[in-house]
Amino acid sequence: MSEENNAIRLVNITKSFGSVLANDSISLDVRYGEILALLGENGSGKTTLMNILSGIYYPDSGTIYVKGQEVKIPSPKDAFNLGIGMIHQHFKLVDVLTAAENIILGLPGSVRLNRKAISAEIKKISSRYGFDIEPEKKIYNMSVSEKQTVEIVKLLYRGADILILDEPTAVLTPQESDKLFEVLKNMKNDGKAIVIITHKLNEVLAVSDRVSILRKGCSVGTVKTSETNRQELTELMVGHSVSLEIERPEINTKHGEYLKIVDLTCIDSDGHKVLDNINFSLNGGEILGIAGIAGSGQRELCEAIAGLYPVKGGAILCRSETPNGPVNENIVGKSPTEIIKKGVAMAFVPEDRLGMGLVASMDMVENMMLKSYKQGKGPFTERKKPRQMAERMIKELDIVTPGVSTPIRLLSGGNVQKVLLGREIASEPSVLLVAYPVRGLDINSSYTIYNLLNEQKKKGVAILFIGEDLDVLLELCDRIMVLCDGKVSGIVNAKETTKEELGLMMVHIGDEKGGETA
Amino acid sequence: MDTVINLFCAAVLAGTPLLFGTLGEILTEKSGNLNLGVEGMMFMGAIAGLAGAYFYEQIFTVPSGIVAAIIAVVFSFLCGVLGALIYSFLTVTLRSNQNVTGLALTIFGTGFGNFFGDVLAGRAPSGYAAVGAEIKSVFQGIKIPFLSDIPYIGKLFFSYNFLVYVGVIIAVLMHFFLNKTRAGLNLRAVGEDPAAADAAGINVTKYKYLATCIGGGICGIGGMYVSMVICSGVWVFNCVGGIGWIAVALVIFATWSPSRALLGSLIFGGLSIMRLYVPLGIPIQIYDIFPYLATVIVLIATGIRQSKEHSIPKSTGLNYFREDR
Amino acid sequence: MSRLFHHSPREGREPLIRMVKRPQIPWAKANLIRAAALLGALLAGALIILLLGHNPLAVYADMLEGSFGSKVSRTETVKIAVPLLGASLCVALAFKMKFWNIGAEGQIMMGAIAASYFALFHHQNMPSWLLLTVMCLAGIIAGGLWGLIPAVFNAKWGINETLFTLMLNYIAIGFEKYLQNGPWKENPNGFPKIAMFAAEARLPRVFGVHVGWIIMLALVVIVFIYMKRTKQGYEISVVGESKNTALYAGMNVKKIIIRTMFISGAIAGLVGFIQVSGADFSLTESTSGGVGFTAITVAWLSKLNPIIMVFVSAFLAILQKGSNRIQTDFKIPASAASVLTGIILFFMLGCEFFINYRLIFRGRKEKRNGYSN
Amino acid sequence: AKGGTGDQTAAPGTKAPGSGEETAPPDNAGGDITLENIKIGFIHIGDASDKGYTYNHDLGTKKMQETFGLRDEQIINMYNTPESSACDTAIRELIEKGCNIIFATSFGFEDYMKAAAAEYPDIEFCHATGYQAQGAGLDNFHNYFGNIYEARYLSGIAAGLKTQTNKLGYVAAMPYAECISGFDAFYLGALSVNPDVTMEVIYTNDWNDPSAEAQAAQALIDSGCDVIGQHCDSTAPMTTAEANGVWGVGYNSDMIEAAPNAVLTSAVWDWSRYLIFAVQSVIDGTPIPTDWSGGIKDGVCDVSALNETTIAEGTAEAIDAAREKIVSGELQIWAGPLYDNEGNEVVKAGEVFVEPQSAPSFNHILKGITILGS
Ligand SMILES: Nc1ncnc2c1ncn2[C@@H]1O[C@H](COP(=O)(O)OP(=O)(O)OP(=O)(O)O)[C@@H](O)[C@H]1O
Ligand SMILES: Nc1ncnc2c1ncn2[C@@H]1O[C@H](COP(=O)(O)OP(=O)(O)OP(=O)(O)O)[C@@H](O)[C@H]1O
Ligand SMILES: [Mg+2]
Ligand SMILES: [Mg+2]
Repeated sequence: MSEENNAIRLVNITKSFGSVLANDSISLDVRYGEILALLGENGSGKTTLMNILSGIYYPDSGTIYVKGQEVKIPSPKDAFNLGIGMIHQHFKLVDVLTAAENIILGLPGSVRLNRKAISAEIKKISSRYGFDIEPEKKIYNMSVSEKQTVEIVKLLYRGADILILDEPTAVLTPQESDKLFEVLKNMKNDGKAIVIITHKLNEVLAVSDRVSILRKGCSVGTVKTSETNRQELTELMVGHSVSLEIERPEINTKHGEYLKIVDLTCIDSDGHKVLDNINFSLNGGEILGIAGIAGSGQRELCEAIAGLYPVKGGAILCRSETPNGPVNENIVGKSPTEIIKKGVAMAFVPEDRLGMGLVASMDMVENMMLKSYKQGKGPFTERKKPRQMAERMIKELDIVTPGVSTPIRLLSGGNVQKVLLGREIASEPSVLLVAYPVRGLDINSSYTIYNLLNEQKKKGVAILFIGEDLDVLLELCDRIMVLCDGKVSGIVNAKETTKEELGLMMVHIGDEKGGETA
Repeated sequence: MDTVINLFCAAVLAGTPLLFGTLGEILTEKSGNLNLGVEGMMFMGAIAGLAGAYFYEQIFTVPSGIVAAIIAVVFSFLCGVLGALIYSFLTVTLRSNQNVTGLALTIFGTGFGNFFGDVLAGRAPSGYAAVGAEIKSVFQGIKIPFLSDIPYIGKLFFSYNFLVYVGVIIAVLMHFFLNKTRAGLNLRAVGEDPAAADAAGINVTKYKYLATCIGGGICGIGGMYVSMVICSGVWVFNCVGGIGWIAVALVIFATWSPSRALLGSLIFGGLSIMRLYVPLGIPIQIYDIFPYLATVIVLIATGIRQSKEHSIPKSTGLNYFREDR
Repeated sequence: MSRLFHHSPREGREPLIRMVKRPQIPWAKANLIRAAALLGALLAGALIILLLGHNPLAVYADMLEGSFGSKVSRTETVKIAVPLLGASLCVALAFKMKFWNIGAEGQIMMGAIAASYFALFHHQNMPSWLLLTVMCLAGIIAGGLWGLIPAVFNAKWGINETLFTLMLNYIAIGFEKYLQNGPWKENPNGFPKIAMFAAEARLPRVFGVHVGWIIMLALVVIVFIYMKRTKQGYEISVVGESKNTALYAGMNVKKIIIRTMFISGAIAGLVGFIQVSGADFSLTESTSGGVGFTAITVAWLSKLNPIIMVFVSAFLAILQKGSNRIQTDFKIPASAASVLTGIILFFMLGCEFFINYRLIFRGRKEKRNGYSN
Repeated sequence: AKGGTGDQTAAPGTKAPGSGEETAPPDNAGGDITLENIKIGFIHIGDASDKGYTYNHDLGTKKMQETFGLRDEQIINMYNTPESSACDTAIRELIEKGCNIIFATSFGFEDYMKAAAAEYPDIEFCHATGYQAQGAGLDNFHNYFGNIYEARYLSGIAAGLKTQTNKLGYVAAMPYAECISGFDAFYLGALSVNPDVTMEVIYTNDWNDPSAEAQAAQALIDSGCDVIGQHCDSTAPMTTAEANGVWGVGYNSDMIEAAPNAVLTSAVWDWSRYLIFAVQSVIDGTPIPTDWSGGIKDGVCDVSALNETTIAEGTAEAIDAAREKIVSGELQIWAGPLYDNEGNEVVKAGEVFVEPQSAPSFNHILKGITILGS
């Protein structure tokens, strides 16, 4: 392709944050009419590089050419003026405003807002690319995929012809991702230049034309998608060869039933049934996967079991150890502390790591204490054990951090996830609930997490795994339960089912495979 | 009937300085800046407005009331802006803690007002820095031929000093600005989520500066109301005396809405002067607690139903730095 | 980077000045910057003093002399710092939990009222040590309860605590005025004033200052340990950071909010007791005298660290005492002194920027890994 | 809270000192204090910025300084001293600086002054508005105040002659004897020239709260009052009267400049009279009376120059006549019969209530006066 076709050319871009060198002399180009995938481990500098393009960060050195012209991009506005638009990993939308308001935010135009005309225009643009959007809907009432649609329309409305998407599929269901890729292809055919960051190699292979790979802040090369494969990409990314098999240890049946859910029903604050008559059981030494499109009740199910969500009806029977041997105890209505006191060893890894599972501004030691700080007599907290635990965890789980007293806010997503999972596992639970544990993690970190889970499984822990990647669910889990709109649409054996079947069950309440299967 | 009308008029007059302070602070907080220096900026406006009119009168032997009024408004506005500018520079550019900066501004502004008031009064032979009758009269109730003479209606709506109407107009304009214009939308976005606003291409710094400074200017006019209307153009030591703090409280009471600020300041103004018009036969010190007690009760009664949109702009109190995370 | 310094939005140009976060800078260097800011503040203040027609050096020297120069002035400086320190501890506990308690003023007042009740009406019935103990407990409980009210409403129904606590200040002071003018008036026909306390109801002195200063220093240590080392202190930090996380960890968030605000209010109540029994020997409407607000400044400037609060409240006390002295010696009005105070605070606030950020000017290429600034 | 300027109180005393007993027993405290080396300390609750109580005291100080030709460093003012233990500190600092006589001007300072007087017998302590000196048994602790009600009586005459609605209004700071005796006298003055007059009073509960004072004045005007008297610091009652086209009588200092179209006259203080007397006593080595009070006769208080453009005809003559009678003792303000507003006879016909000490204690609200606002 010719030089003229270059939408963006980056030459020797360098950016450091304090002592962290995030981008080290990176060069890269993006062309019109193509989708470029940007690949790299967590913390390799992808987001930083793209933030430089979109005017959020200013590089320490290096040159940026847009359409062949050397430019400076000191602010997002300048990026817009150059036709560059970015969809950030964490959406940059104002919650209390409507979709339409978010879309026209910051744009010039008549002093007075003509909401009707704007809505009409938005409808026009979205229908052109096949989006479904309600301009007058408030962002806080939207699902993630709706929010993402708003973000995309926002860029299109601004006439961006260079689009950057930072991990757009991390929070989408497979169906939603497919829809997004359709849109991206449409836009590519429209002649737009598109950069997509993702950790999911199958997506990279499916959608991109070329792949650029970053490793530890440096660019290690660009390859044509058609000429590469998963294995090669992973090796480029990580720097050495890795196995891409997820092992699935055999189920050990001697442990028996650890958790039994009977007719569980929950109602949210609007009176909507978020969980409707759920029934299933979970055995020690197995991984039960939960599939479903986002918002089908996965979060509520976990939180209800963990004692964090009010239960309207039904029972959660949990095996607890008593002096007279194990008994099944209904834990509905008990607080998390009471549940722990009952001898129910349960660990919960919530999907919102920094909003729920961890305290962002605290260091590792203090985060280790979160679940255990009440142990021990007297009013004082014990810090020696958590410190040892943190130090051990850094070693065992390869957590990248300056030290145990660094606030975990400064850790990368993968490392944060390891801290959380490590802490929960350290409590030696008999039941482990994990929700989206690899969301946003690079391949390497994801495999570390799968291995950790499998190790627990081998120890006889009963694991409830909520995931979004059906391939992973199929490979990792023993059984898969599919939720659809708060109801169980089926429980299937992972070895005997297919992606297609699961996909169907996610949108239909299946009648062929309802109820409990062993 | 007369008592009711008098009560209403007195409530309007008592509520107006609160209204200015509340409106100024609403605009400020809409940009995500929590400026606790309202009291200070009001003091600054109080002395600047008075001094402006006073010196104008000294320089021009035949002063025009209208010109003096304009000078007072402009000077008090600018001086309020000055206070807010200090605040903005510290919090927006230098990212200092908003709470403390506001409190420091209160200390500074209160000193500023009283100091220059003292200097001004020291120049006058009698010890009172006072403007003349011509200027005083423009800050007194208006008389619109015909309208002001309608029984009841005339007194209820057409008898106030011009600043009352200015306050109402500012409230209406601000309501329109925030809800119906692009710039208003941008401002709200800045206050809610500066990172999102920034990513949308809004100049966050500019909006924060402008909203905070104009808000400060409006507070300044509120201060001028105290010196020119309540004290009739005579400098009185410590004249603002706590009004700024009530205004900060009323912002919450008004749930960040200019139109409810109108209602809030009227109610609070009314409660604070009710003792003078409606005897209840209770100790006066207890009666004086009423406005505060009522605020708490209303807060409890309505707070339970507070919605997402009627609450504080989310980034209020936090400084924004683009490269932060 | 600051958009303030940025030009020409059309053609993106490198901003004239932009700022980047610094890596942690050494403690000594940070304090050097703070010292420079203080110097800057003093220079700006010198300008004002010159305008007032005085010699800045003489005025500053007099400020120091006024706050340190003699035993009497040292004593008074300590007496100003004690309630300020106490109130700062009170608000810091709440602020740590992100509960915006600006009601220390009222909590101090309620504590003072409760303590005064025993001092005024039960001093004949008890030996001094018992009376003081009862007063102290009464102050603590009353202050705590006054802090509890907004906490309960906030925890149960999410009522805005900022406005609530502010209003409770006015209500507490109004209540004091009522007592002073009505039931507690010393002389039914005389000036509305509450009687001076009997000797038994007065705190003893140590080194010329009432023992309140020892109580406060002890409290600093206690609060420091409480916040950093106890389970409850840990809970406060977690609730402050994220209520969801606290729930996840099995904490009873409502209980923690209520309990912490009781403690916060109780500290204020203790301050109220110390003020009436140690400093003023009586109850007046100015017993809390604005320290509840100044304490917010102290707490933030100290980054909620109780140990640092000792120094910051001492600093503000020196400033206040010193500015009082120059009013006497140079006839500089109190208002000019508060302008000076304001300016000093502005400089101290602004300087934190240079501790956390670094400026890069256009065209100056940066050193890689710019550690060695 | 804004400290009051703290003019204050009374407790029923026993003796009746009347105004200054100026007999001079031989001095006993060595005559080494001279005009050259005397140092004078003042403790004020505010500073001159208040343009009210402290400001006026300061004017008196200046006059005293001029009279004696003292150097600036001989006079030390401790401004903005709270009525708390800070007062004790201020006293000690003044003593450190070598003051021979200390004046404290606010009510709340009294206990600290008394304690210090016991501790430092060689230093004179003079406290305005207090009442404890008589029972203290200390030679060096003194109270002083003035019969401001005499001046208010005269100003009431101006109001009584001016009113057209026959309804006076009065903005008072606090409900206690000093304020009450003040508005009683004001009313009696008005009544003496206008038998139909009635009066309404509103308390603001603060010494200086211009907003509340303006609102109180407005409420009084709304209820039909057309002359507004005041006992509070700011000019707001006067300017509010002016804005409403009615009249007023000021307090503390001449308020004509603040509201030239409304103010008839003002009841004013001249503190220099006592200050000069007390300082002279120290230099002469003569004792200062335990409780000193001066009235119109002594020039401690009076009405300020009448505002010729606003006063009613005959005001000057009526006031002059009354002043003459007060000075001669022919007119006693608290001469019976006086009835309170519940109909009780509080001073019997033919009797005269004599203030037992310098601080006023007459606190009956007289017939014809209504208190609003509770
Ligand atoms: N503000 C910061 N200051 C210094 N170091 C930081 C900061 N933020 C992150 N780091 C460092 O960056 C490394 C990688 O973090 P990174 O920002 O890439 O996370 P991330 O993967 O983008 O997170 P997520 O996936 O949740 O978005 C970590 O080792 C961490 O120490
Ligand atoms: N705002 C910031 N402040 C400080 N350090 C930062 C900041 N943003 C990024 N970094 C650092 O830059 C490095 C690269 O981060 P970046 O977010 O670009 O990684 P990434 O490749 O996007 O990772 P991920 O795949 O996890 O999203 C990290 O080490 C991180 O610590
Ligand atoms: Mg990233
Ligand atoms: Mg990431």
